[in-house]
Amino acid sequence: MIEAVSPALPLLLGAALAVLLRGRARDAVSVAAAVAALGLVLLLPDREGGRIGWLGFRLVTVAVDPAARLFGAAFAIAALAGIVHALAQRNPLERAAALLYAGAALGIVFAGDLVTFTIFFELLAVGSTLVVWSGGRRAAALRYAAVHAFAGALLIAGAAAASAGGVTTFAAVAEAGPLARGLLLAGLLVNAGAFPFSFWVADAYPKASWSGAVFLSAFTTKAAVYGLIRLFPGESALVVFGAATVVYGAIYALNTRDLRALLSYSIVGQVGIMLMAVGTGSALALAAAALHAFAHVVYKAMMMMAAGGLVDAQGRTPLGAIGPFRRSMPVTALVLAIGALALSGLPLTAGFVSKSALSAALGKEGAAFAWFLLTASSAATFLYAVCRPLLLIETGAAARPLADPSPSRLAPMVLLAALTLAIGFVPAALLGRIPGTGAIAVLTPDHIVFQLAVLAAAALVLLLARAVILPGAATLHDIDSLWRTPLWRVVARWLGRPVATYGRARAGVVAVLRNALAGLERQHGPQGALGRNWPTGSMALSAAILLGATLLLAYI
Amino acid sequence: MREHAPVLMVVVPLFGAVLAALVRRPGPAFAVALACGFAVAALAIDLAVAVSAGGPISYRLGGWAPDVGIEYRVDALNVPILLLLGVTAAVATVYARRSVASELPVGRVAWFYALYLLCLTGLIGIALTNDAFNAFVFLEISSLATYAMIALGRDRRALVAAYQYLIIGTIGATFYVIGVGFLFLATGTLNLSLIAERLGEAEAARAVVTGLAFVLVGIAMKVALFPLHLWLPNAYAYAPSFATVFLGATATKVAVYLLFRYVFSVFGAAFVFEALPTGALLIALSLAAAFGASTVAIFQSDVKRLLAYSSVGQIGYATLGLALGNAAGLTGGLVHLLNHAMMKGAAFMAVGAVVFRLGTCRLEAFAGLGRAMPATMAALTVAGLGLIGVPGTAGFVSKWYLIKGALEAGMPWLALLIVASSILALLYVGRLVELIWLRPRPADAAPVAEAPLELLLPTLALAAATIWFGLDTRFTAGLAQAATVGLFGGAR
Amino acid sequence: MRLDIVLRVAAKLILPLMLVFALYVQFHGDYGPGGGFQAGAIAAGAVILYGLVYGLSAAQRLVPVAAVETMVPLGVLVFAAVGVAGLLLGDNYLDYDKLAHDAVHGQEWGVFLVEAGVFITVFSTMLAIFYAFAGRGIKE
Amino acid sequence: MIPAILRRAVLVLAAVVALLLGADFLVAHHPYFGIDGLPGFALAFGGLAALATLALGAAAGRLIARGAFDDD
Repeated sequence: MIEAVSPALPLLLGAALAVLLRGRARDAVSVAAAVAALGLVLLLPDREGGRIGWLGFRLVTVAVDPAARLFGAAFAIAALAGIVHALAQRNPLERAAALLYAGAALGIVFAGDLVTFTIFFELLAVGSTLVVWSGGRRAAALRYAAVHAFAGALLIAGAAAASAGGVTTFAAVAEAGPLARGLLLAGLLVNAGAFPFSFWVADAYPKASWSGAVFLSAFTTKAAVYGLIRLFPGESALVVFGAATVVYGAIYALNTRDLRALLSYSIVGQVGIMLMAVGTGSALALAAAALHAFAHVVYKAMMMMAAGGLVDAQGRTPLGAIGPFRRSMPVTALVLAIGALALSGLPLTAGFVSKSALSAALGKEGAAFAWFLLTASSAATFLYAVCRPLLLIETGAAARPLADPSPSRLAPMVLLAALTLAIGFVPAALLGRIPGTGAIAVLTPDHIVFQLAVLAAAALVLLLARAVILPGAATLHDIDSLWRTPLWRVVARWLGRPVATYGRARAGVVAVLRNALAGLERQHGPQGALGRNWPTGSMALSAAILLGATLLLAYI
Repeated sequence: MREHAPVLMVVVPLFGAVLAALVRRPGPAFAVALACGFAVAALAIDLAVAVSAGGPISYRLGGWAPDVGIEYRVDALNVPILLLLGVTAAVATVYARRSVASELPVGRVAWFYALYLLCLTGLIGIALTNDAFNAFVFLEISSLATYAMIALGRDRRALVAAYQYLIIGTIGATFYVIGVGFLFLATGTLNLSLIAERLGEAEAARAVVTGLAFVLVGIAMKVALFPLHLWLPNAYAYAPSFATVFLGATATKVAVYLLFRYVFSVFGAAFVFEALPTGALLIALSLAAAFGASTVAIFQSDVKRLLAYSSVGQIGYATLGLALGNAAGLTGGLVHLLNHAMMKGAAFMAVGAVVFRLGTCRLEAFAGLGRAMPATMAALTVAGLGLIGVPGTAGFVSKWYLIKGALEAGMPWLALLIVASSILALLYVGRLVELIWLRPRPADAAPVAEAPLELLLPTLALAAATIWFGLDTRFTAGLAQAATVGLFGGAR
Repeated sequence: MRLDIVLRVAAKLILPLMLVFALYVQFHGDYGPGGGFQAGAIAAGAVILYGLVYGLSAAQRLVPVAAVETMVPLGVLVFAAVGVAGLLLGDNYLDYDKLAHDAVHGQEWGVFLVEAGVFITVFSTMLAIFYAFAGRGIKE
Repeated sequence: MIPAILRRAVLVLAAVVALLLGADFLVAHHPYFGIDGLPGFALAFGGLAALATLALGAAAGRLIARGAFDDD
């Protein structure tokens, strides 16, 4: 019986109840839903269940295998921790949206066929957009919605094209037509935040509320990585996209002055690593990508919680402002530090475990390019996550009296930090979860020395070359600048043309559109030919004409 | 007693109408209507179970044989319609009490319930009867009751609307009865099954074609097929809210059912689409409805009118499914009748609740209502999403089958047009949703409370059904598919 | 009108004849042309003539508005109830075979009762329409 | 930042690097590509990677710097 219950179900039900309930009842239901989801993830047997017939499709809502369970566990843990962390958040929309979002993410993970997968991806877009929206930054939310509507359209079109060709299972996607594959791949890459579609991540995530960003950091990009593992294992284009994404993440993370933007860019960079592993395509590489996703969800969620604490205390999170927090918010600072070290893959953290798995997988496969880029990215990560923030720290008093947040917000991040360290100390706890990775050596002297050497050398280089320490800016141009500051305006300026040309052109276009709309309204508006009240006689006449036409045509 | 269920479905609301008129007081009249609503729903379910278990049921009125007397026939095609009527009657009647009491003078409430039950009697009769002339009688019963119900609207324009509908409805009924005359001439019987049998050997092909044309155009006026839809927006907009709910969910659906019945089980698809240019004409008119009426809906400033124009567009989808003439298209058309009844029922109920609280359904009045009446507005939003055809709502299911039907018929451009027309729905629903949820309430607006539970529960029930039947399509699509199989079995 | 003595006397002479003729048409409906509809119309015509000659209030004293409004549904009730009677006696709806000791008499009774219902409804509906039109501008 | 601390950090790091270089000669390597088994490879590669990242980051930084906090 239990095998038919998708872990998405309790969360989706919880989302519905969260709309209806208030206060403590809502809190209780939300936490219970997350606990139930986590329980289901751990208890479900390794097989398919929950088959539903819908519109002639055979939908499989529950299909469990080790990879699904691993991603499911990561998402369920993030959901539970995120919900507990968000208990102090009094925005009712965000709670329901977060539950919907988490439910959709789990639905994707346990989907057993392409249609279910696509449906949950659309739900994921809705949930995440609502989470961004409830952060209160409407313009950013609309931009986010536009990107995800586009990605959703690509996915739906891809799934439709695939099912038109008779492809409804994941395995069969490999044999689908080029159109279906192209659309699905594009949709997943946009969702994963792969370069050149990375701009939306750092645009939206820092604008969510202190609690909403935690969910955002966990689900969308990793769900897309999971989709790529299922649909496109060994797709060589992914190595190229992954590499570009790693470089993008490093460059942007090194130049931002905003803590949550830095975390967002680092999500993108880490997803790039996972993409390279998926593109490499060996069973071990796919498993390593899944492990890295798990570790990343855990420590990135807690870092977002810590960053959220700072946002809440200070209003903004420029990197330099971390200084005053060290003493007044010791737990937050410690969590942030552990997270940054895990991100860089310091031994005895979860990051080291998953990066060791990646390194072993890529190395054994002989994927030299990916392996060297992975190693270099560790150095780069250490620079942007640890060294540069330390150098930017400004001393001085904080603007407001500060303290660590309340226990309900502190406890989840502390527990996640403990989990990060526990995995670091006992790698087998994570590695044993997915077949084939149990034998990977992690805490061996050569690996430890190797990783420490990479990080130490990078740190030394930065210190010696600190003259070029990047001042950065709070916001950075990205691909989306092309349309947010319209391309032709930039081009017009470059060509020395007056901006007025743009203004005139825009006015012209607007006038044309307005005229078209007015014409439409003349025709269809309340006074238009189609919308106004007609005299009874002409109604009767139209009936007579229709009858006459039918008869005439019948006799011709 | 169970074998009398077909006739009881007509007799119960007929008795109810008489009783409601006799008691003359609002309270007891409502009680009668409520009892009838639930009784009709129970009978419809009973019939559905009986038909699915034992095949079509035939009932002879007065014990007379079909070539002399009137036969009621329940089969896979009218079971969905009977369920639609029964369930709508039950759910809508719960909604009726407060809404009617707030919009009609006390002295007219009992009459209104009598008219409502009479209208229900007529609609059920049309769905049940297998007799061409009996269908005309029920058509007239339901129409006359409808004219009177519309005329009871608060707005003075209701009188003009009722008058226009009266004229158009009478022309339609006249066309229909003339067509039936031709058919009687050609076949010597009024029983639809017998007409279908004897049409093959009928000599007077001209009379048959003429009869078909008259019947189809006559019913098309009741359907509010595109150029003949002009009566509908005013009728829906100015009728009492409850009448709009009931008519919007049922009246045109029953007319479309009659169209299905004539095209497929009487004349046969082959004859209709080959002897007459019906297929092309119907597709053109359906598309004109989906695009023209939906575009008009975008520019409406009165929400009831907006939804009424949307109805004209949505009926276009049902007739489109009929015009496609293949199994998927028919399933889509039929299932859209059910789905549209849920969605439009929920939408009109929500608007009726706004009229109950604010006394108006002008578009401006909806600004910021999302905060004041969250549950009602959520139901309206869900219904709107259904009208667009968002996946996960019932509206998507019907469009899915229609698109499938268009593709199977070798008309991919039609599938594209169906999708494109959804964008128009997106515009008029989006306009409403934006107003409800994103605009602030005007500063000088009086405080508004959530709709009372009596109005809210039926509204939410239909909105929930819109989602439920969007996710679990086994029941609705199953009914429609069974009907389609029946039609193709019966088509010659 | 009050002074038009010829009209008043003639009307008084005609009215009973009209009512008797209505009854004749009603009962002859079993055998030949006639029946409840025509009879109801003729009977209503009698009352309407009375109302035209002696005034609306006189007609409404003769047949009160409340009675009319009750009779409209009552006639339908009679008609429908006869059908149900067949149902209760074990036959199909509108099957009158068992209303009497044999089928022919049963059908005769059934048609008679149905015609009576039709008479009541038609009679009262005609009057209701007459009252509604004649009463315009008086009450409201 | 206080230069004194920085100077001390450079010294400490240099010492750590020297220690790691020494250790790198002692541990048994399991190279995947050959070159990565050389003692000191990790230090060299890490340093080069850091230099390249910084150069790229600084070069790109001039192009992409946009402005103050995004307050739209």
